Amino acid sequence: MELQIKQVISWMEKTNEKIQSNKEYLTSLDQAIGDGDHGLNMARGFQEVVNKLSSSNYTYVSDVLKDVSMTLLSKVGGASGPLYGTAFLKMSTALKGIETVDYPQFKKAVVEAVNGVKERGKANKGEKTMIDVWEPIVDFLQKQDNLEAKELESTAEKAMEATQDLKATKGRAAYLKERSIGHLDPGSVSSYYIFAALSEVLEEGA
Amino acid sequence: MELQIKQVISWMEKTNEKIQSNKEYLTSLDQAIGDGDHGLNMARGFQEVVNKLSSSNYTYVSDVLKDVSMTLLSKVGGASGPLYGTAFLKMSTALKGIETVDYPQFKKAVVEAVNGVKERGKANKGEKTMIDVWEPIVDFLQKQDNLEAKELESTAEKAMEATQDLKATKGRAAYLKERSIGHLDPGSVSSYYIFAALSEVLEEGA
Amino acid sequence: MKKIVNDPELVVEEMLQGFVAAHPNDVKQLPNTTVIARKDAPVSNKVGLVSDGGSGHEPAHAGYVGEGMLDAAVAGEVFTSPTPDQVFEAIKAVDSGQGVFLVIKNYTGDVMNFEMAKEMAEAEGIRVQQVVVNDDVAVEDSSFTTGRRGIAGTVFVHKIAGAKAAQGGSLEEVKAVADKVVANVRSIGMALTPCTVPAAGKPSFVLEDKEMELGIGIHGEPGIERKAITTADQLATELTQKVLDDMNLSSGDEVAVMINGLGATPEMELYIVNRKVSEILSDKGFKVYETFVGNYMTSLEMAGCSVTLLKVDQELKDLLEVQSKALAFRR
Amino acid sequence: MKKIVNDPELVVEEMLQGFVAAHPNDVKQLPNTTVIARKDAPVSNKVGLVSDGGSGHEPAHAGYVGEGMLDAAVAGEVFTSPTPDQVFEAIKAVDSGQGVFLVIKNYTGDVMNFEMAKEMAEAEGIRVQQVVVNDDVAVEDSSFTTGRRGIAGTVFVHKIAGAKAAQGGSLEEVKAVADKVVANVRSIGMALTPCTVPAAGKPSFVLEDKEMELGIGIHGEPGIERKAITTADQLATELTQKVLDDMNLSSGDEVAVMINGLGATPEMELYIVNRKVSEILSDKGFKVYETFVGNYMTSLEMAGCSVTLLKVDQELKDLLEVQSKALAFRR
Ligand SMILES: Nc1ncnc2c1ncn2[C@@H]1O[C@H](COP(=O)(O)OP(=O)(O)O)[C@@H](O)[C@H]1O
Ligand SMILES: Nc1ncnc2c1ncn2[C@@H]1O[C@H](COP(=O)(O)OP(=O)(O)O)[C@@H](O)[C@H]1O
Ligand SMILES: [Mg+2]
Ligand SMILES: [Mg+2]
Ligand SMILES: [Mg+2]
Ligand SMILES: [Mg+2]
Repeated sequence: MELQIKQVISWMEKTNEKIQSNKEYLTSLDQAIGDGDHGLNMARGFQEVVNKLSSSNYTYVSDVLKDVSMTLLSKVGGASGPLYGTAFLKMSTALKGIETVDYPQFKKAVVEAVNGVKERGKANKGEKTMIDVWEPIVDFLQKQDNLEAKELESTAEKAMEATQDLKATKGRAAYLKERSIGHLDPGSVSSYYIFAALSEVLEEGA
Repeated sequence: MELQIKQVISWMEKTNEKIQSNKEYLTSLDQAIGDGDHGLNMARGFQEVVNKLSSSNYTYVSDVLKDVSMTLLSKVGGASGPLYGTAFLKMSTALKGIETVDYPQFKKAVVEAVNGVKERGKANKGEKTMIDVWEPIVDFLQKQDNLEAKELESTAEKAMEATQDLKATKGRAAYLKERSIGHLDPGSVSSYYIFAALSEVLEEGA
Repeated sequence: MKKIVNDPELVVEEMLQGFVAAHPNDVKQLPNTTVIARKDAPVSNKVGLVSDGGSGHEPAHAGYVGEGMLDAAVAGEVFTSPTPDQVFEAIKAVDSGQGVFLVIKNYTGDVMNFEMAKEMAEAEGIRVQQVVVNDDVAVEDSSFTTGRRGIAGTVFVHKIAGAKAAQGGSLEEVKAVADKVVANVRSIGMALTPCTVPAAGKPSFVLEDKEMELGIGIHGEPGIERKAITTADQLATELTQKVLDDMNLSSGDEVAVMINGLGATPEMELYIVNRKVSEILSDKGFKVYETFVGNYMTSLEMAGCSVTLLKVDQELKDLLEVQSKALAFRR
Repeated sequence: MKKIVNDPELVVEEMLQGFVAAHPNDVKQLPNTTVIARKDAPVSNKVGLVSDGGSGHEPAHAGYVGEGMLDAAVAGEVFTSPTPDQVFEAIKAVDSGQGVFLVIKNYTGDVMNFEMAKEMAEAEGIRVQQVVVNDDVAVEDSSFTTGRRGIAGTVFVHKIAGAKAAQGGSLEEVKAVADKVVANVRSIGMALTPCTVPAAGKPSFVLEDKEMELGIGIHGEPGIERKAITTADQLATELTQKVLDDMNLSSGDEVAVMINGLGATPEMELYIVNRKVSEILSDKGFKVYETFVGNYMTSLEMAGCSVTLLKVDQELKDLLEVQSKALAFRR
């Protein structure tokens, strides 16, 4: 795999499309076990991201990711804003100065991202948060020597679906305790869209 | 006809029964063109009236009517409280010192009552208020030399029904203007119960 | 009906008990009445101020009892004006010999019950004056009908007449300034949802999903016109225009504004309405002297709002500024 | 969804505009932010107080801006904590060199956004301290979970920390007293109806006709238990007991009480609840120092209430008494 500026922008555009068309779905997931704003938060944030990216010029992938991060940080709010903001910021830092990102570099960036999210959110795998998608992705990436786009998508999807059976111990759903079981974690679903979008970009690029 | 203390008390008891069993009906009439409390007001007031009468001893009919008046005045509130309070107070005054009320005396008392209501409410016939029952009753009484119980009831009923077609210009229903047409006036319906109860008492007494 | 109540027939009594339990240093309930009075009533050498009304309009009227506003508030049953004997008790409790001033909202029942109370008081030698508030422009003002209703504008009457009395104004002076407020205050309301009198158990009227009721009263009575819901800006424009049509304002005039919630309206929506109202007023060259936004005169859990404008001059502005320790109008 | 709004996506911005239009002498909106600050911020020689939160809790938080309480309130989208850059702007705007104190409610998002803002501020040399309010006993307090939520008790933190800062308390002193309030304040809420986030357009959950939700949060999130509606007295008893169970009160202890409406609850019902709450407290030998009844921390148009108890000592009582000119907490 190889990621260039054009592809990163396309990644964000595709993510935004998925989020816009699933805005109500995400919100309804958050209504069930949260406060019903996740779709609104993500839609507001990613719309601003594509607006920002389309009106700027970039030399490095890290600059694109930095803008993604800053835009999410300043437009999303809630729990997901700082978490996604942190994830993209960590990726940006990890990829600083690189023009074309290769697979090992990308892998490292995602690892940094997950660590950042875990640190910021003081959460771990199994607590029914977006980490339950990001961490399986890291495990998957660690096992591969080259990125299989299709498998990336299916790994994310399976991880997202697995959040249904978890009992939340972090985030707003934690207040529901047992009643959180049986519902998908909204942040895991939006994270799935992010990786599904990436998978599409990689497939196109391949 | 002849009215004695026993019969006046029975009159109030029968009125109360009718009002209690039509409490919701009266309230729904008042919801349509008023503020939805007429049934509650009347039920509260007449319940107190019968409580009061059953726990007191009387020498004169006028004393009974005075207690009715005072109880309604202090328990009903709204528009109907002072109006019914005034009506019974005027009857009481007109019948002062009389042990057995005969027809001419009764006639005079009702005339005084209507005048009192009209003065207190600054209203006249045709404005879609209880006066539209009381005034036809006066007209009917004036025409008779002895009181026909059945006819008293039917006169009151007809008068009550006729309020449906009137446009309110007094009381709360006046705010609705044309929209008040097509609805019965709640106060006229409760007034009808009062005369229907009287008619029953007179029939029993006959 | 979803309500936090015990016996629906006892809501007023229990509310009053809860009120006095909450504010025992500020108010007292006159024994065996539904009257809430200032703890220190009667205040010597001061005209006593009494207001009344059915319950269900909280914080009106007990919330306006306090130094600088009312001396007593008489609570009727829900949406039912209180009875003359109760009003009479209030009058007696606040009279310090300077006379008592009654603030009445223009409803047949309120006016009649108050008149009878006044007769009782005068029979005992207490001087009583009153003002009948009729700020609701939704209702035509004609000598052949009951006339306009009193709604949220009443709060300005409480505030300003209360301030005048607090400053030592005579009964006649208090009446004069109250009359002035009534002459200069206009309101109109609207509802998105009806409300339910606890003892009645069902809503007073029904509105469809996209309907609103314009010119609503404060007793769950239907309004003057039912129409499709519009945007906040269109609504604010229509309400403001209807109020202005009934006032005689010239460019440069100053107004006090009240955006009143009817009970279930989020404050957010009231401020969105105010955004447009204040814009309209300044576009027309009127100066907003002060704005009050919140639940001042409610209709139980009705969703909706009213807009009130009071034309102010220096006297009214000064009286608005006077300290008030009323629980629902502290300044 | 029946609401008085224009574009549901713009409710926060338009609300803030309406707020500033209503109170131009008291507050200002920092340009290009959702921050409402005291008109005279930064106040020299005073610790700056900042609170935040999603919108939809009005009068929280802008209503608590004013002398004696907050210096600034940061509004997020409806029920969404504001972003770090906005909080940072607020911090900068209120810092007079004495440092800035942040009042945060314990929600993952609020805590994270505030932490990032704090990092930004400290990078610019501004001293920042904070307190995380977690008064909601509906939620278990465990180090393995997010911990208890912050709800209406937060208002007491604003009041008391604000008073301390107004008296010239240092950043450390303000923090100390805020921590003391947090250690001594407990709340629990319940709802009869859900609420609707304007941009979402549909209610956050559904309750049947006879159902209530116990242990509700203030963001339309479901509570901890769904049960049949009871009487006001039973409800008050259950809520009070749950709060007391989590406090360590001895006979003779004094408490401040807050009966908070969630948005659509008639004040009548809140006072009926207070009637029982105050009875229970006095039966148990606790002394009610002061009671606050009204809409202090709402959830849009949710019907329901919360009960908050704050154990007070002389210091907290004195600070409660300090003058406040905040619009929604004047005293
Ligand atoms: N401590 C945490 N660590 C990681 N992810 C979290 C944490 N708390 C919440 N999340 C994620 O954030 C999502 C909720 O985001 P959102 O609804 O936008 O924020 P909020 O909960 O503040 O309303 C959850 O579904 C979960 O995936
Ligand atoms: N001015 C008036 N004169 C005579 N009757 C009146 C007048 N105003 C109202 N009423 C009567 O009172 C009835 C309403 O009584 P009620 O509902 O108890 O009082 P309120 O209107 O104060 O709620 C009306 O139906 C009407 O018959
Ligand atoms: Mg959420
Ligand atoms: Mg009525
Ligand atoms: Mg009535
Ligand atoms: Mg949120």
